[in-house]
Amino acid sequence: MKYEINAGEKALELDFQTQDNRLTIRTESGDLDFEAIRIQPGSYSVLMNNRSFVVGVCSESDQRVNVNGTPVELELLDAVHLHLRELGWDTVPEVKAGLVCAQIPGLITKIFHQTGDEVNEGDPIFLMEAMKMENEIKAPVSGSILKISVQEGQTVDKGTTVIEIG
Amino acid sequence: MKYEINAGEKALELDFQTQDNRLTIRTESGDLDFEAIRIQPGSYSVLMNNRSFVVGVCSESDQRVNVNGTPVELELLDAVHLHLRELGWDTVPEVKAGLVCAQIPGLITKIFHQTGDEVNEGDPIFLMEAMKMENEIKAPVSGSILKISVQEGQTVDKGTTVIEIG
Amino acid sequence: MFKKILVANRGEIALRVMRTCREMGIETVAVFSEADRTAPHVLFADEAYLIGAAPSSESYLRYDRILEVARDSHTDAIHPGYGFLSENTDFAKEVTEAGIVFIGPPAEAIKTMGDKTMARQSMLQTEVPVVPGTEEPIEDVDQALQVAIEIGFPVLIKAAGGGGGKGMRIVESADTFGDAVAKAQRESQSAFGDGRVYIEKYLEEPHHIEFQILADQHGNIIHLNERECSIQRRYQKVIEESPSPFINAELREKMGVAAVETARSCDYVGAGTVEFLVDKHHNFYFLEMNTRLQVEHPVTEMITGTDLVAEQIRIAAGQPLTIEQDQITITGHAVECRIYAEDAAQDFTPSTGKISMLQIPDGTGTRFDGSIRQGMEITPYYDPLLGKLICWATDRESALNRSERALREFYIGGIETTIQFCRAVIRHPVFRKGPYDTHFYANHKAQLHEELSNASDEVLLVAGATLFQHIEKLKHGSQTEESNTSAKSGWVTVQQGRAHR
Amino acid sequence: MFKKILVANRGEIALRVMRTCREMGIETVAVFSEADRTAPHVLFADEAYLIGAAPSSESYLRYDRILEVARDSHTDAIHPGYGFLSENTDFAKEVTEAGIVFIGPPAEAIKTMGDKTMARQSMLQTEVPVVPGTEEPIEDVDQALQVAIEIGFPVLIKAAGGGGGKGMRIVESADTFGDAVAKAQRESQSAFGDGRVYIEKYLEEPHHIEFQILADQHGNIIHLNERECSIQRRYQKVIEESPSPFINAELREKMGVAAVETARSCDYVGAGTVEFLVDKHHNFYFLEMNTRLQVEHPVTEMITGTDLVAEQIRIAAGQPLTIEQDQITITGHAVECRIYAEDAAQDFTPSTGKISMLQIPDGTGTRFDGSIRQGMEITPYYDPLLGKLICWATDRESALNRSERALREFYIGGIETTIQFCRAVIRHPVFRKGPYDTHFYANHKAQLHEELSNASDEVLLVAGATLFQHIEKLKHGSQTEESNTSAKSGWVTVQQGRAHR
Repeated sequence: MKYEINAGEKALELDFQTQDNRLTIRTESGDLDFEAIRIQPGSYSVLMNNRSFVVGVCSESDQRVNVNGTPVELELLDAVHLHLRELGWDTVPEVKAGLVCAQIPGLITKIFHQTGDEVNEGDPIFLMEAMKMENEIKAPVSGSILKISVQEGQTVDKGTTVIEIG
Repeated sequence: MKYEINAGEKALELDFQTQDNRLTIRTESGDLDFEAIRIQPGSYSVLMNNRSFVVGVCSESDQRVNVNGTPVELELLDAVHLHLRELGWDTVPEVKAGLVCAQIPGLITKIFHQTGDEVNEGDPIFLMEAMKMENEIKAPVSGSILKISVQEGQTVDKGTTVIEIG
Repeated sequence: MFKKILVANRGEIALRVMRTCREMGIETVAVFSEADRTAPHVLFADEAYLIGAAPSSESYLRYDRILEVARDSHTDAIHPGYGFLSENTDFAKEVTEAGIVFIGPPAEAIKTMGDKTMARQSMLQTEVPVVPGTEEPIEDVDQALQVAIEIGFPVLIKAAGGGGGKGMRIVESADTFGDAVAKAQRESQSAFGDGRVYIEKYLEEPHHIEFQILADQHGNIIHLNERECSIQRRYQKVIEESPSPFINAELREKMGVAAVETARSCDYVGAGTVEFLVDKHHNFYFLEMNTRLQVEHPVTEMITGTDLVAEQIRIAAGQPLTIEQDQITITGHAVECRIYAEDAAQDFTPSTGKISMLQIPDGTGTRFDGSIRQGMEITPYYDPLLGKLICWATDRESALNRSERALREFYIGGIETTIQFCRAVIRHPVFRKGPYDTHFYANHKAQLHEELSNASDEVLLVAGATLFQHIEKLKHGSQTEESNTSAKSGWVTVQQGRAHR
Repeated sequence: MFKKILVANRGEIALRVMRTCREMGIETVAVFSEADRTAPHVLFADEAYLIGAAPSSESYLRYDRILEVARDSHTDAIHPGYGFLSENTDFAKEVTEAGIVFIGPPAEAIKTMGDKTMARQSMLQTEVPVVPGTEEPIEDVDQALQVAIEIGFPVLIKAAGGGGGKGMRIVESADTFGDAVAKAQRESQSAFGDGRVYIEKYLEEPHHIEFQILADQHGNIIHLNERECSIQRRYQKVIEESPSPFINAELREKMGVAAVETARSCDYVGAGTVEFLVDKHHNFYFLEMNTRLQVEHPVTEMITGTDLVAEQIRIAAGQPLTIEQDQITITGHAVECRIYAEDAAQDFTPSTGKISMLQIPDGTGTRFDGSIRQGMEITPYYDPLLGKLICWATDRESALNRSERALREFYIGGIETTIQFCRAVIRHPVFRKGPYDTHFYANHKAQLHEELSNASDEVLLVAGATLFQHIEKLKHGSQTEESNTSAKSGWVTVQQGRAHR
């Protein structure tokens, strides 16, 4: 199975060959023996050509993997996606860049804008308190505030959409 | 619910009163507030009248509990058993004292007797190797060897009956 | 000696204090919020009492409830840890009035040192230097220039009306002074509606260096050398070490004397920390005094072989210090890395969740003061400090190598932590070299974060392939568990012979 | 210096060695059996190679396979740990012949010291005392009496043909000697069909005390003081400490010189241990020399501030010792408790199973050299040592208090361990007092085991009620998980203000 690994500006093409519990990774520079054994939910002991790694897979995101403690952001594209991309289609779901969500549960203490306000990328848009710290959340994109879904003083769970910029 | 805790020569009578997740233990010397919260399968954080304990419950035996690291052997008898005992009946399942099982997986290296041999309590009956150690297993009771279920050189799993003395 | 101590805190410091109590044969009482029912300090303590809901304002800051627990449990003394109520004068007073010993300084010393302005005023009465500057804001430029000349250039012009760098100017010489003041005043006026400015000596390449002191009830005061705390991010310390790679024996001696004098000036009793700023010319200035145990106290313990909590308890029990100043030596070198539940890649956003796997480093010279376990939930209610990794070795280089090894071995699955960020700092050539200052993080931020996000092809392949297998296995519902099947079958023989050792 | 080291071992010692390698910037290669695919040493190493099936005869003892891995991985040096191949002359030779450095003494030294009789013969050529006795078995009573008088009473008569206490007699004086020999001969004859007996000096209240030595390739040999190892069960050490509570500075000096002389007599290179027996009159006798790292080496590291594995590696790389004899001091006191997967209540039967929960002690002066993690399976294939808890403090009493605290805090769920047994020993008044001998366990066995099985009413109630709830919950299929519900709802407010520290 052909895949592509994308991370920042890097892109690696490879071919996964599975047999029993073992995996062979075919790359431009040669084949690699690969074995991942689960040691806890989301944690694997990996041997790749006898090199040893402990790898953590985040349950909530397919794009963040932790290798020997270091977080790695990557995108794993399979043949179907690669083919579509070759055809000029790209089925990677487009993330709505203007959706600002709470990264952790917390208390919204201050919202600096009202619906219709124009904001620039990097402008503070609201304050949130969690773990004894006040966190200033900045606008990820420039645009106008389309919707404010919470009120000051409201507590929100992780993932709650707070503001939409469009 | 009336219960009795037996441990060695000690016996404690008590009454468990459950309400929601809390338990009240009624003893001769007064009531005790009790709460056990599971922190891992088989491990509990216990608060009894605000005294804190970490308690491990063995999955394979109902009669061995570990309190703050110390193993405690006990028997917990409920009202039915207590009543039957008062009537002179005792429904506690009688353990076949002459059944000698492998306590851990290992290799049977030597069996000292044959079916029909008479042995005294404490006589070595077979040798078993596990964890680089040779373990001499002694007869738990006196009697004659009724049955030998394994052969020398055989590897056995935990719990396998090796010899029966009757 | 006390029979029972209540620790009015949670997390790693509660556990830290209780460990020493138990070693001293003293019973321990924990208090906990609803979010902490199965927290490590509750599991460790001899007794544990629920004091309220998760928010600390409803639990760990409720000293009425804590005092009630202290009375109910017949506690002799209360240790406040750091944070929460540790520098609360009212709490210290109420504890004492309830006939319970407060393990900390007298309320009066907390009060004097708790207020920065009051502390500065108080220090001006002593020989201990404070950062030179104007006591009152000034508006007249000529008057300001006189002050600047007295202080010596470079000076810092600071807005009286607000902060955040607005209205702030560094002035190198008298030539440009008038112009700079005018600009600063205009900027202040427009930003805060207040044109007044202060003048303060500008410290070049400042180091944050603090001294640990111990004072008993009999007038004995000693210091236990310094801790170098210049690696900071948003005024939050990240890595501390002792001895400081910047100061020499002569300066250590002078600063130690100043630290002891500071403690004496406020009739201090207990363990405390005197913080100084030291400029590149080795001038040092009093910054503030912390009237409690410090997060980074273990580095001092490691190089002096002391147990500072035990000393605190003995002092509170009225015992004289068992060590004299000339018995305090420096053996080897110790480095502390603070491990926070924060995502360094996302501007250190706090990270919550369940610790799915945990491997804490250990071995020669490796100590972890923490309060976490596998399967535990990290909640958003409290400070995100998970614990501190402290490594000791005979010299600085070995201690840094050991820290790097330990950080590499440290694995916390399920949440994001600052382990790798600490590792990037420890590996940084400027940090390795030694005499870094408080601008270290600001100066090398980009480089540190690049190191964090820079994955090799090998690491990317491992990441991608593991992700592939993870998704494949989730799809087919067949998770390959640890291969312990061989433990259950395939038995052939067991190695003979007596264990060799 | 080496670039890559292969550790031909598993468990805690493999991890211990690799930690130092990484601190020295040396890459690590692990070898593992089928049972150890996810063992901690495999997870820690930079590279890991499968060498065979679970039984060590098919993996960890297969030095052909290990050498193959060493060649394939371009390893510079092999560290054998202890046990397995560490004292195998052939292995040491083959490694060297393959052009790889064996981190250990020359094969010749292993050979000399590996054979007890040869070692004794060799030591008779030196000034180092060995236990006086006859070299050959004797049958003539008068001749035997002469020897006994020369040795000095009490003497021990031992059967030449067998062991187990049969044919053994302690004789206090010449009066009863003839009678005792006759009885011993008759007993030996009937037990082993061999009436010959040896005579050896009977050591009263013997102490097992060993000295750590280091010898470089340039003829420098030093010792790093003693370890007291008299707490044994079936010749297996249970608890070790340094310094010994039994010997004084003068005896330490004398024994240290003898230890160095022993090492010199066999042209020793590397780290080694010279074991002595010391009787109650402070007479000491050479017992044997272990030509490798010892399980209990950490107590020496803790009191001397050294890293013995780093010293081993530097020596093997040809570097001269960095420390001289007069730089070796004793700082504080260290105690090691061996934690085995054994059920003390059932005559120390090995215990296997899955570690369902794990809480490893930590904090000031607390080190755990282990190789376990939560969720890991303990298999029956290897030595049941899970790890060693080493506690350091400024004095013996504090070190014992710290050990007791750490053992109390140590929790391993799912298998039986010797944690509580060690705690019973540490609490025992005779051990606490100090100069115990090798008979300690035999003399106090009943008391130790009674302490282990003696539960208070409170503990019984807790045990019974937890069991009750456990069974109830299993019945109703509703396990109350950790109450982290509050983390997901009930949010009200979060404590304000900047973190205080």
